This record gives sequence, structure tokens and C-alpha cells, in this order.
Amino acid sequence: MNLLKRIPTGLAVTAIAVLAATGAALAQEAAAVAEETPALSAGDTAWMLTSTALVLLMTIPGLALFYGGMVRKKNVLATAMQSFAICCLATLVWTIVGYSLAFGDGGNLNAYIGGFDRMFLAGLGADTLSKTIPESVFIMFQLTFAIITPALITGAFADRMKFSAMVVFMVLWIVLVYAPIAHWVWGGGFLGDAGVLDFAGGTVVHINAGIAGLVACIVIGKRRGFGSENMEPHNLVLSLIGASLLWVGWFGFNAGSALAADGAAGMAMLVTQIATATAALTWMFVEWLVRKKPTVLGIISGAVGGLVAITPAAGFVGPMGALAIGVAAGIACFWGAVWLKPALGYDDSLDAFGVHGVGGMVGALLTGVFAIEAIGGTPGLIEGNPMQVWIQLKGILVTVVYCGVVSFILL
Amino acid sequence: MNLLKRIPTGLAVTAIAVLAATGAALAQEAAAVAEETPALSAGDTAWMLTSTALVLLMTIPGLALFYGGMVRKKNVLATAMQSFAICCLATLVWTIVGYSLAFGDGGNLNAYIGGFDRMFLAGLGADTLSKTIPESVFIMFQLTFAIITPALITGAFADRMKFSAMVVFMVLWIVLVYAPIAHWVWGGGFLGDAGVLDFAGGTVVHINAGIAGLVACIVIGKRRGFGSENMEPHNLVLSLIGASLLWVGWFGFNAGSALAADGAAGMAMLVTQIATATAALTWMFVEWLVRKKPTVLGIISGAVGGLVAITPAAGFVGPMGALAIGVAAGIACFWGAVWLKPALGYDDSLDAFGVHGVGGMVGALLTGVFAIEAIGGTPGLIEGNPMQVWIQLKGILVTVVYCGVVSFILL
Amino acid sequence: MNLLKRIPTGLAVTAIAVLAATGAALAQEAAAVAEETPALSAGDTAWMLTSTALVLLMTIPGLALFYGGMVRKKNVLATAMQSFAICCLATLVWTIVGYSLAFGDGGNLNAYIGGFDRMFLAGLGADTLSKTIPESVFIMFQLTFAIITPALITGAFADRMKFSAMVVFMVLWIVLVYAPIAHWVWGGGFLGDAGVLDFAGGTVVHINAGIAGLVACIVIGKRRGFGSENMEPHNLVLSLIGASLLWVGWFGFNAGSALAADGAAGMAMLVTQIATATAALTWMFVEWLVRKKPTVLGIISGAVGGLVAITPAAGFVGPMGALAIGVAAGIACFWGAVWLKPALGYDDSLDAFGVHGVGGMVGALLTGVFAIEAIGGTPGLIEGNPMQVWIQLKGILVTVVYCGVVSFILL
Amino acid sequence: MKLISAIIKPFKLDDVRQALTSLGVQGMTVTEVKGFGRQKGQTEIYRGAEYTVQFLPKVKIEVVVTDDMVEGVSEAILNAARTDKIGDGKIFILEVAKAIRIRTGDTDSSAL
Amino acid sequence: MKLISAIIKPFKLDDVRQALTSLGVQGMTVTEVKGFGRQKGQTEIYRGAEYTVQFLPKVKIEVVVTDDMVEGVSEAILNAARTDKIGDGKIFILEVAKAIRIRTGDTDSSAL
Amino acid sequence: MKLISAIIKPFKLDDVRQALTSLGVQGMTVTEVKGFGRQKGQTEIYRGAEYTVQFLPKVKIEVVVTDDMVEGVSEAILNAARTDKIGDGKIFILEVAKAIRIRTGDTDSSAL
Ligand SMILES: Nc1ncnc2c1ncn2[C@@H]1O[C@H](COP(=O)(O)OP(=O)(O)O)[C@@H](O)[C@H]1O
Ligand SMILES: Nc1ncnc2c1ncn2[C@@H]1O[C@H](COP(=O)(O)OP(=O)(O)O)[C@@H](O)[C@H]1O
Ligand SMILES: Nc1ncnc2c1ncn2[C@@H]1O[C@H](COP(=O)(O)OP(=O)(O)O)[C@@H](O)[C@H]1O
Repeated sequence: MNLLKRIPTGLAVTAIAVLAATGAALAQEAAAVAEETPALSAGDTAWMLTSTALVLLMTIPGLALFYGGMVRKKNVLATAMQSFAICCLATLVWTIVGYSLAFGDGGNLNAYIGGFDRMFLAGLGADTLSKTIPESVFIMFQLTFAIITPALITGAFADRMKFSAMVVFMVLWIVLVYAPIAHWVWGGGFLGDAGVLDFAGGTVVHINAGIAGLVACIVIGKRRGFGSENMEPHNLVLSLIGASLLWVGWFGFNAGSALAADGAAGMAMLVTQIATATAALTWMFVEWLVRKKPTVLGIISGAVGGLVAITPAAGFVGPMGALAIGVAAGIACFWGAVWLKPALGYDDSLDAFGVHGVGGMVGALLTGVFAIEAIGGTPGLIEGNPMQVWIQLKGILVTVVYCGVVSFILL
Repeated sequence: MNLLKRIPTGLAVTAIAVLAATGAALAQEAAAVAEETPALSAGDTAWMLTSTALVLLMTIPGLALFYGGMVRKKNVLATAMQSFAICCLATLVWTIVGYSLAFGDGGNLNAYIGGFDRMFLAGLGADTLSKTIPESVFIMFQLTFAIITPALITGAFADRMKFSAMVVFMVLWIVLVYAPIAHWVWGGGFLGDAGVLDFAGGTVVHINAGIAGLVACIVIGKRRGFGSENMEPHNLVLSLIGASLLWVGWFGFNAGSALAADGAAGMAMLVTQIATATAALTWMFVEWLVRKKPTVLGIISGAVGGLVAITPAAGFVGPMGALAIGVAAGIACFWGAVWLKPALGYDDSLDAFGVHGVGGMVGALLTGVFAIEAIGGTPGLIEGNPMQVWIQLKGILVTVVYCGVVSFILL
Repeated sequence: MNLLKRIPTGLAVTAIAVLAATGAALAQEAAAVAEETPALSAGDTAWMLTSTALVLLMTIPGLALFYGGMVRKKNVLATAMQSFAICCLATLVWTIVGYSLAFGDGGNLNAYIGGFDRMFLAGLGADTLSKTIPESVFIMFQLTFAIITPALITGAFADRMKFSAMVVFMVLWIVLVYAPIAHWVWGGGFLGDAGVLDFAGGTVVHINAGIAGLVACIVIGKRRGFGSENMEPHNLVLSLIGASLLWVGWFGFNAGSALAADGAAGMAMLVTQIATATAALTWMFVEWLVRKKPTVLGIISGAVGGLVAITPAAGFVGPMGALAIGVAAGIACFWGAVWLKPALGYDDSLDAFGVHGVGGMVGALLTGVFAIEAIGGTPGLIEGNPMQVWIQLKGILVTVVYCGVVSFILL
Repeated sequence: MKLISAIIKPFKLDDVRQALTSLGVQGMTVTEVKGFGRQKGQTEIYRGAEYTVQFLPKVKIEVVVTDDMVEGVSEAILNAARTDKIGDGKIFILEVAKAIRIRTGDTDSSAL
Repeated sequence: MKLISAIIKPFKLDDVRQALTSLGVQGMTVTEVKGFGRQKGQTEIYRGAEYTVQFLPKVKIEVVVTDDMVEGVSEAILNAARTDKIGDGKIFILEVAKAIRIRTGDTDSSAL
Repeated sequence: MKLISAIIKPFKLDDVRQALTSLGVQGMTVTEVKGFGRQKGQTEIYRGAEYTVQFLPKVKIEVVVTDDMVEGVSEAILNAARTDKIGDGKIFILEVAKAIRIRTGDTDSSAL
């Protein structure tokens, strides 16, 4: 999300806490003073309530069906159950400690982690505001992100992780991986301060989930019968419903990340649509060229790849940047799922890494390329600011390393 | 819904009618005068239009799938058809007479029933307002409640009521049971005046539907082959889609019942999420303890139980109250469906009573326990107001008796 | 949509272009001056963002499932794929040239077609407004209409058109048929100037798609095995989900066409609900009378017929008009699908013409009959303005002839 | 040993199973099949089009028994599956050369 | 009496049914089966992975006829089901010891 | 010629297919069936109600072979399908009077 916009939000959240005397905090303070005191906007609130519903729709039933349709018939319930259970678990974890760690005030450690002051949502009242919307809505909106990220990981080890093990892993992962990284980028931490652009979670959500998935599927090993038995998707109609709901719900994800019903939200929605459609068609046509025929699985995979790649970029690029990102995402995700995976030989059952990891990285980098100052306040490479690409790369690297290492330890 | 907020709404609706000279009416008048003249708020309207769409989504396709997946394969279409047909029937009944009976002015009888002055939506213009939203939107929003309530009942007699009989029963039930009870609680009737708290319909919708379902399944008798034949759910993927859409749509149900896009709506959404996730996990873990394994049907049943129980409480309790209500609902609904039903031996096919009836009562009572003055304006037991629990109990009793008796007569 | 309201919108869109010196343009200019300078309304924007998501939901997965469930099992993926692919294709076409042709400034030819000045969305900034919403949102909202219209056509030739041929046909059709007709009615073209009422696309979307479908299925010929083989719908549960999502999404379609969150939107939503429910029940009861039993396919077909017929009327008629239109649509679409099709012997597989063509015409005509000045600003026949019926008829004829001829040439 | 293959109406499956169990039959194999015969399918109407369902859902029960039980088992199926309406189905009896239980390798009557 | 069991390509079912009906056959039973044989399944590709479908959808028609009709019925199936491409299927003929119509108890040729 | 009809546990299908292929068997036909036998189904609980699943999913493999192969094929199935747990299934062997390949009209051993 737009950093300049995000900072006062972070402040409002932590308004009752003592401000840590770090340089970062001082910069934030200055920004907050410059801003007029926010009042509740019914319009912004209406859109954010809606966005929250849309993002929840992405996980249940969206992702549950997208993944459920791709596994073998006997595993469909188990797979869909994972998304549903994670939705419930993440809600509790977020309420108890996750939100506090991600958006609370971490004092001297604020560059790296929030604090425990907001545990059990302490300090939340009916009128507490977060910028122009109630803080309760901000908490809910962010919660839906904390739900879908771990749910995405399940695609990597579908068909083989024990349910009880998954429950434990996911709870720890949200606390130890998701919450810190969300804090770094959006909660006032060092990545945000460093100027990393991540409008709606290319880094926090998708690279993060992709890497965790990659680590998980390597550690856990291949499915029994991998390579010999037929593991074809049992019901692509379910996957198509899932992909469609992901697409529609993603409007809440990306346009909702403007945290307001304004021109930024509108532009985010428009570029989301353009990049998604472009990536879907790109995958389809590449497949049509390489293999003889276009497939349903291909076009929906491409669409999801495009959605992923435009996520960090949504508030920063224009329609032409979206077209370019769409083409790049379509090709890169096709390559990730169809070439890279068999080449390296890991069994990422539903391509959590091939689509979310690869797509997220492509998107994060290209955000640095195609960012337009008039749209999101930051110029990218095409406007003569090559440094932004480097900053984006740093953001990716930090996430990959941290998430990879901690996920590995957890498994 | 919040009574203090609701009263002027009722007034606006009946503004063109002669005010009845009862004490209740006088109290309302005073409240109305105290309120500034409302003007249309685009933000509130945007959210209420959205909420209406979300609540409709709960019935079609949400409930149709939730129930459709739980019956035997041969009955899936018949079951889904019931929800769809009720959606159409209730629309006509509401337009013709239901809205008038529920929210019209009942003159001297206003404590018990609305009047016939708003039949065929007479008096509705493009600019008629209901508080800060167009009255047309208020009518639509309330209509979606009048749709889902009878549709919930069908779960009790799934697999065995004749379609034509169901059509007749439902039309009469909406007119003779739903409309009066909605009037009592929300339309200026005696339950609202008595201070019964029912934010989004725990009493009006869920206890009501649960009791009607219980009566129906007892009167109609068991399914042919009950106990000997295999009646296992034929497709829990459909039920999982349905439960997910119920969950997402319920944001419109509960947060929409604030009738505005404000902090009350945000808090209602947040507590809905927390209570639902908690109840789902509670049911799942109880099942995991009692029977050896967690099931999809268990977790989704728990989620629906949590949604039901938080419904009356949504605008009155905070996150901690929501946690408590979630745990209670998970246990109580598990008990209702898994123990109570076989113990008493009625055949409530899809647990309309076990989940909606039991969950609704638990929620209505606990609203009286956990209500927080700073959130909804009324203190509950934990804030030293034990009377509220007693008031809630009265609300439940009146509904159970009236609904039970009239439903019995209609069958 | 409401012409008087639409004209300034058209203007805002073309504000940076030189105004053509035609009478039509002058009239527009006058209207624009009379209007106060618009500012962004967060409430209106929130509703339009939501409406856009809802209309996209109609096509993916709504229409994909509605059609997918009605074909034979072996064709379900191919059928659903068509809707999904068209969603992607139309996005690109609209971005590149479609929006410009429909809503750009056509200079001297503006009565007939927009220009090329907005190709690749040139001139769009983050703050460009279209009335009270960002232009980006207006573009997206209109795009979702350009997606569903060609997707509807696929119902006529389901089961038999080659995918590659469909891709080419649809791209050309959007450019050569959809964009011009949208321009005529909504973009400042001659049909709008002539006073044709089409609130949300009865003419532009449904008659247009219906006629194109009719032409297509006649030109392409019957399905192999038509009449001898069993072509019964393979999974009406999918169709029921699809119809439900169409219904819910249609709230975005019709109430969103008010382009604001106001009384017009509320009334549009209410009459949509009433007409749809009435048409669904009408078809069901007619079927119950004529054939011995009511069917799922019947009630959902009736619902879609009602949705189609109320589309042009939504902002112009009241609840009683909606009841009348619902009854007429239920009967007419039943007649179109059940009697007309076999009588004439064409093979409109999924009744694109029988439901959308017939329903669209009935709705367009009856808009002229039941329009109420107090609601939409234009009186209809029942308020003593028979001319409006004649104007509506002209609109239908022009669309039928143009769409029929060009679609025929394209095939 | 004989293979008794009975094609019956699906809703009679449970009755037949019980009848056989009470005769001491310990196993059987059931297949969902579609039957074409004198019983005609309903005419289904989808919008305009009428389809006569040619094939009706039936259930095929296959049970292998020793020769001495053939009579009794046939009788039991006959009684349990009968509704006296057209479409009740058929019983076909075929000679089985050999039967083996996979778990143990037991053959013939001790395999059943 | 013989049981003629024909495994054919699914889309030929209607042709075969008509051919048999025109010979006077009054009933048959149809099962959806999967066949493995010389005909190889298509290679399906899902994202990276290739799967060769080993088992192809086939339809099994079982019809019991009197001995004198065996020749004609086999011939009819052969002609109706033939496409001259690999995978057309097989006809197997087995002896039936007894047939009973459940509705009436009629046996053997009058049971068909 | 004999028809070997084996009812096995579904997850053993691939093993059996491979075993038969390596013996030179070129074709077989597979049907999804439900089996009732000594092996009891799990008790499934849906909310309050318990259902004992009476019929378990099994797979029926039908393969027609010449008489000299019967022994070897039975043996191969026995070995491949065996888990030594109750419910492994049965092999039934029936005499086939005639076999025809539809594509060519070849009969008997050359039809297989
Ligand atoms: N000659 C046959 N061969 C195999 N199956 C048959 C034969 N005739 C009938 N059947 C099976 O028996 C079922 C019932 O037969 P039908 O003629 O409808 O009624 P009935 O047995 O009462 O005369 C059919 O649906 C079909 O499955
Ligand atoms: N020995 C066999 N036993 C049983 N069924 C067989 C046998 N051989 C082939 N089949 C069945 O016949 C079908 C067609 O056989 P296939 O070898 O593919 O072609 P063709 O019959 O034209 O030579 C197979 O799919 C299988 O169902
Ligand atoms: N008499 C029989 N006739 C036909 N099929 C049988 C017979 N007995 C058993 N079966 C089939 O064999 C399967 C396994 O039999 P079961 O008694 O459970 O185990 P086991 O073969 O190990 O003793 C059953 O599920 C059923 O499909």
C-alpha cells in the first residue's frame, strides 16, 4: 500500500502508545501532524466493509474450491477443509496476538516487530478510528489478509500433510512469519521505511506464501505415487468457480488496499482487471503455441498469476504498466509451473510457489519499473528512477530469506 | 437492532399516518423530535445496498447449497428449489402485505401488529427516506430477512414435504408469524418497547425459524426409512460452499443491521467474525475429542451455529463477549444436533432447530450477559445489569410460544 | 439509463475534447452547464466499485455456471471456458479501443460512433472524474457490461462453435456491434438523443445479445444429433448457482446503473427484485398448468427472463410496473423458449434469444408503458404519453436490424 | 457353483440384501446399471424440448453360491424384489467354473 | 439361452440399441465401464505434468437371448458398433443356465 | 476361453493391471462396484446420526483369456491384489462360449 498514506494509519493505531524515539518514528510523527485530523467517512467505510467481505470470499469458498477442484476426488474435502479451518484459526490468532504484533507499537524494536499492547484487541472502542474508517474495519480487513496467506500455502502440500500438523504449523507461522513481515512493510517497520512499494501484498502475502509453500513441499517430500499414479485434477469446474471468486474478491484485496473509496481505489481496480485478463490470455496463448491446445486450467492459472503480479503494483502503475505486467506474469508463471517445477523436481502439488512465489516476485520487481509518480507518488524505472527497482529487490530478498529460514525451522 | 436507533426509523416509516396515542407512541415521538432531520447519506446507502445483496446471497445460492449438499443425491434439486421458490414467494408477499404488517402503523393495535396502510408499498416514492437511506433500500433489506427466515425452516422437513403444501404453508407463515414478530421487535411493537435486544434477528429470524422447523418436523413425522436407510449427506463440497456464502453474506446481515456505514457496523462485523470462527473451532475440537476425528460437516455446522448466536448480540457486545458467545454456541449447537435430537427422537433432517433454534436462544440470552454500554448503549449482566437477561428470556418465551402455536395450527 | 443524467457523464468523459458543433452536442453542453461542477463522492464511488464487482460476478462464475449446467456433461468445461475467455478478451478490447468508440468523442460522426481519442485509455488520470465517481470506475463498470453481453451470446451456439472461431468472432463483435450500439444509447449517440429509455441495457445488452445469438445459431446450424440424442441439462445444481449469482449480481447491473448511491439506485434494486420474483413464479405456475409439474429449470429461467425485462425499466417504473413487467416477462419468455423455438425450428441451445431477446424486447416496450415521471423523469403510456412506446419501438428496431445484419456478416 | 445375477429396482436393494443375509449368504457385489426394457422412462421436458429417458436406473446384484443354495436364493430375491409392476427386473443364473478367495487362496465353496 | 456381453464405444450405444430393438430384442442392461486395451488413452497435460489416461470410457451391454437369436444379435452389434478404429471393443458370449422374470416368475425364454 | 472376474480393493487396481500386462494380457474391462461381505464398513457419523456403510467400494476386473492362461492370470491377480486383510475380494471364473473382436470380426483366441 501507499507508504505515505499508510504511515498516519499506523500512527492512529498506536496513538495511545508512547512514541518510540527513533528516527523512523519521528518521520512518522511529522507526517501525522501534516495531516488534518481524520473524521469518519461513511463512503470510505462502506467500501472497506465491502472489501472485507470480498477478501473473505476469496478464501471461503474461493480458494477452497480453486484448490479442491485440482486435487484427486478423494482429497477434495480434506483440501477444502484446510482453507476453512485456517480461516477460523487465523481469526483467533489475529484477535489474540497477531494484530498487535503486526500493527501495534513495538517501542525500540518497532522497526522489526510490533508490541503486545494490542493483544486481545485491547484499546479498541466503537469509535476508534483508523484514518477515515473505524479501526474495527481496519482490523477486519487486515485479518482477511492474514487468513488468505496461510491458506495459499496449503496448495504446496495438498494431498499429504496431516491435518493436526497443519493446524500447529499454521498457528506458529502466522505469529512468527506473517505478523513480522506485515509489520515490516505496512506496520511502520524497516521495509516500509526503506521505501519498498507493496500496495496490496505482493511481498507480504504472495512471495511469503510462495516461499513457505516451496520450503514445505521440499521438506515434506513428494506425494505417494508422484510420477506414476494419475493425479489429474478431478473437477475443473470447481477450480473455475474458485478462480472466478478469487478474481472478483481480488477487487476488495487491491482496490480495498487504498483504504478509501477514491480515485486510487478506482485505478487499482482497473489495473487489476487489465493485468489479470492479459496474463490469462498470455498463458492461454503460450500454451496454445507450445502444446497444441488451450485449456481451462491454463487460462485460470494465468488469471491467478496476473492477479498476484499486479498486487504490489495496483496503486502505483497505470493501464499500460498493467498490460506489461500481465504479459510478464503470464509467461513467468507458465514457466514456473510448467518448466521450473519439473526441472527442479519438487512436488509443489498446486503450484503455490510456481504461481504465487514467481508471480509475486515478477510483480514486486516490475512495480519498481512501471511506477508512475502521478498515480502513486513514486516514480519507477520508466520515469528515470532505477533505484526503485533495487529497493524492490531488497524487499524481495529480505522476505525470501526470513520466510524461508523460519518456515524451514517450523517444519 | 439497537432500539434507540430503531425507533425513529419506525417513525419515519409511519410519518404520514396518524400517531396512535399510546405511551409507546409518545415515547417514540419524543425520540424522533430529539433527532435532527435526517438527510440521505450516500455512504450509508452504498453499504445498505451492498448488505442487501449480501443477505440475498445467503439464501440463493448460500442456503440452497448448504442444505442441498446435506440431503441424499436424489433430493438435491428439490431441496435447492425450495430456497429459490421461497425467495420469489416472500418477495411477493412482502410487497403486497408483509412490509405493511411489519413496519406499517397499526394504530391502536400498534403494539401487536402493523397496519394495512402500506400494502403494495403505497406511499413509497423515489425520495422517501428511512433515516439516512432511501426507504426503498430499507424495504429491500428487510425483505431479504423475510426471505431467509422461512427458507431456514425447510431444513427441518427436507426430503419429505410436498412442494405445493410448502408453498401454501410458507405464504401463510410469513403473514401470520414472521410479520407480527418482526413488528414486535423492530417495528415499534411491545417486545422492542420492553427493551429486548435483538440486533440482527436472533429472535425474529433464528429462534423463530428453529421453532417453526421443530414443530414442522414433529407434525409431519419422520422421513421414510429414517434410522434404517443411509441418509448421509451426498456432497459436502456443496455444503461447504453454502456455509462459506452464509458466512460472507452474514456480514450484510449483521453489519448491515446497523443501517449505516459506521463504527457500529464495523464492530458488528468484527464480533461476527470472531464468534463464528470460535464456534466453528469449538465444534471441531469437541468432535475431535468425543468422536475420533474432525469433520467438514462439523466445522461448518459450528460456523453456522456461531453466526446464529452472534446475530442478536452483534451491535451490543465486544470482541471478548464474541469469544465467549462463540464457545457457548459451538458447544450448545453440537449438543443440540448430536445429543438432543437423537435423545428426543424427532427427525429434524438438517437441524434447523438444533442449530438455529438452540443457537438463537443461546445468543439471545448471552446478549443480555455480555452487552456493553459503551458499544450498544445497554449494559448487560457483566456490567451489573442482570435484568437484561430476564428481559431477553421474556423475548425468547413470547416468540417460542407464539411461533410454536401458530405454526402448529398452520400445519 | 436515465438520459438526462447520462448526458453530463458523457460530457465529463469527453471534456478534454473539442465539442462537435452538432445540435446534439449543443443540447449536451446546455445540460452540462446547468449542472454544478461535480466533486468526488466517496459514497457513490463505494457503491460503484461494489456494483462493478457484482456485475463481474454475473459472468464469472455466474453465467459460466448457468450455461455450464445446462449442456451435456462432456461440454461443461468448454462452455464455462467460453465465458471466462470472453471476460479476458473483452477487457483487452475495451482497454484498447472499445471504450473510446463507445464513450469517446466522435466529432462530426458523434451521433453514430465515438472516436479514437481515448484509445488505450489515453487521458485517464487518477483524479479524472466522471460525474461524482472516478473515471476509472466508470470505465470498469462499463467494461463489465461489455463482458457479459458477448458472453450471453454463447448460449445460442453452446456445444458446437470452435473455440478459435469464437475468439475471433467475439473480438470483432465487440468492436463493430457492441461499441457502436452502446454509443448510440449511452455515449451521446442518436438513440439517446431520440429519447429512447434504456436504464441498464435492455436494448444495448439483452436485445443485442439475443439477436446476435439468434443469427449465430441459424447460420451455424443445429447441433449434431439435435432432436434424436438426449441433450438434457447435465447438472441443474450448477445452473441454479449460476442463476442465483446472476440475480444477486444484477443488483450491481441495475442499481449500479444509477451511477450513484441514492434513491434511484434503491428504487432500481427494489423493482428488480419484484419483477424477477414475479417472472420466476409466473413461469413456474404456467409450467405447472401446462405440463403437470414445476421444475427447477423453469423457475430459474423465469427469474432470468424477469431480470432481463426489468433491465431497461429499472430506473423508470415503480413497484406496480415491476409486477406487471414480471408477469409479462414470465409468460413471454416461456413462450419464446417453449413454443417459438420448436415452432420455428432453430436450435438456440440455451435460449439466448428466447430469454434475452424476447425478454429484452418485452421490457423495452413496457418501459414505455409503465414509466412514471416522478421516478425517472419521463412519463409513459399509463401517464398519458403514448409516444414513448413508439420511441422505444424505434430503439428496438434499429438495434435488431443493425445487430442482425452485422452479426450475420461477421459469421 | 452358480453366479446369480439379478437386475432389480434400486430402492429394493436393501430388502434384497436383508433377505439374502437371512439365508446365510455372506457376500455379494452390486453395480449401478441402466436398464432398457418394457418399462418406459418418463418423458422429461426441458424448456421446449422433450426427452424420453430410454434407460432407467437399475441395480445389478451378483452373488455366487453353491448349487444347493441356488433355488433358495432365487426364491428370496424374487420375493424381496417383486412389486408386481413392469420393470421389476430379471434373474440370470450362470455356471461358475471356479471361485477363489484372494485373501486366503481358498477355492470354490470355501471361498464364498 | 446365452448372455451376450458387448463392450463398445460409448457414443455407439444408441445405434446398438436401435439395431437390437429392430431385431425384436426387448430388453438389455447397460453398464459404464473403463477399458484397457490396445487403444491408448490421450496424453493429458496439467500444468507441468503429463498423464496418460490408461483406462478409456466404454459401455458394456448385456443382453440375454435364446440360442437361435445369438447369431443375429452378434451380427447386429458387430455392424452397429464398428468404426474400424482400434478400441471398437469385444463381444463375449456365455451360457445362461436359467432366466427368471421377477414380476411374474416366468422362466427361461418367456422371461426375456 | 474363460472369463476371469476379480473383485478387488480399488487401490490395488494399478498393481493388478501391471501384473496382467507383464503376463501378456492385452486387454481388460474395469467396473466400479460396491461390495458387501465379511469386511464391515466404517461407521460414519453425521451430526447426531450414525450410519454404517454397508457397501464398500470395490473394483471388478473382467478379463477374458484362453484356457491355458487361466492358471497364470489367476495366480497373478492373487498375488497382486492380496493384502491379507479381510475384504481382499474374490476371483470367479466362468466359461466363455465365444469371443469376437468388433473391429475385425476375428473370433475366439485371436479376438482377445
Ligand atoms: N434380455 C435381457 N437381457 C438383459 N437384461 C434385460 C433383458 N430384458 C430386460 N432386462 C433388464 O431387466 C429390466 C426390466 O425389464 P422390463 O422389460 O422393463 O420389465 P419386466 O422384467 O417387468 O418385464 C430392464 O430394465 C433391463 O435392465
Ligand atoms: N481380454 C479382454 N478381456 C476383457 N475385456 C477386454 C479384453 N480385451 C479388450 N477388452 C475390452 O475391449 C476394449 C477394446 O479393446 P482394444 O484392445 O483397445 O481394441 P480392439 O478391440 O479394437 O482391439 C478394451 O478397452 C477393453 O474394455
Ligand atoms: N458370494 C459372493 N458373491 C459375489 N461377490 C462376493 C461374494 N462374497 C464376497 N463378494 C465380494 O467380495 C468382496 C470381499 O468379500 P469379504 O467377505 O468382505 O472379504 P474376503 O473376501 O476377504 O473374505 C465383497 O465386498 C464382495 O464384493
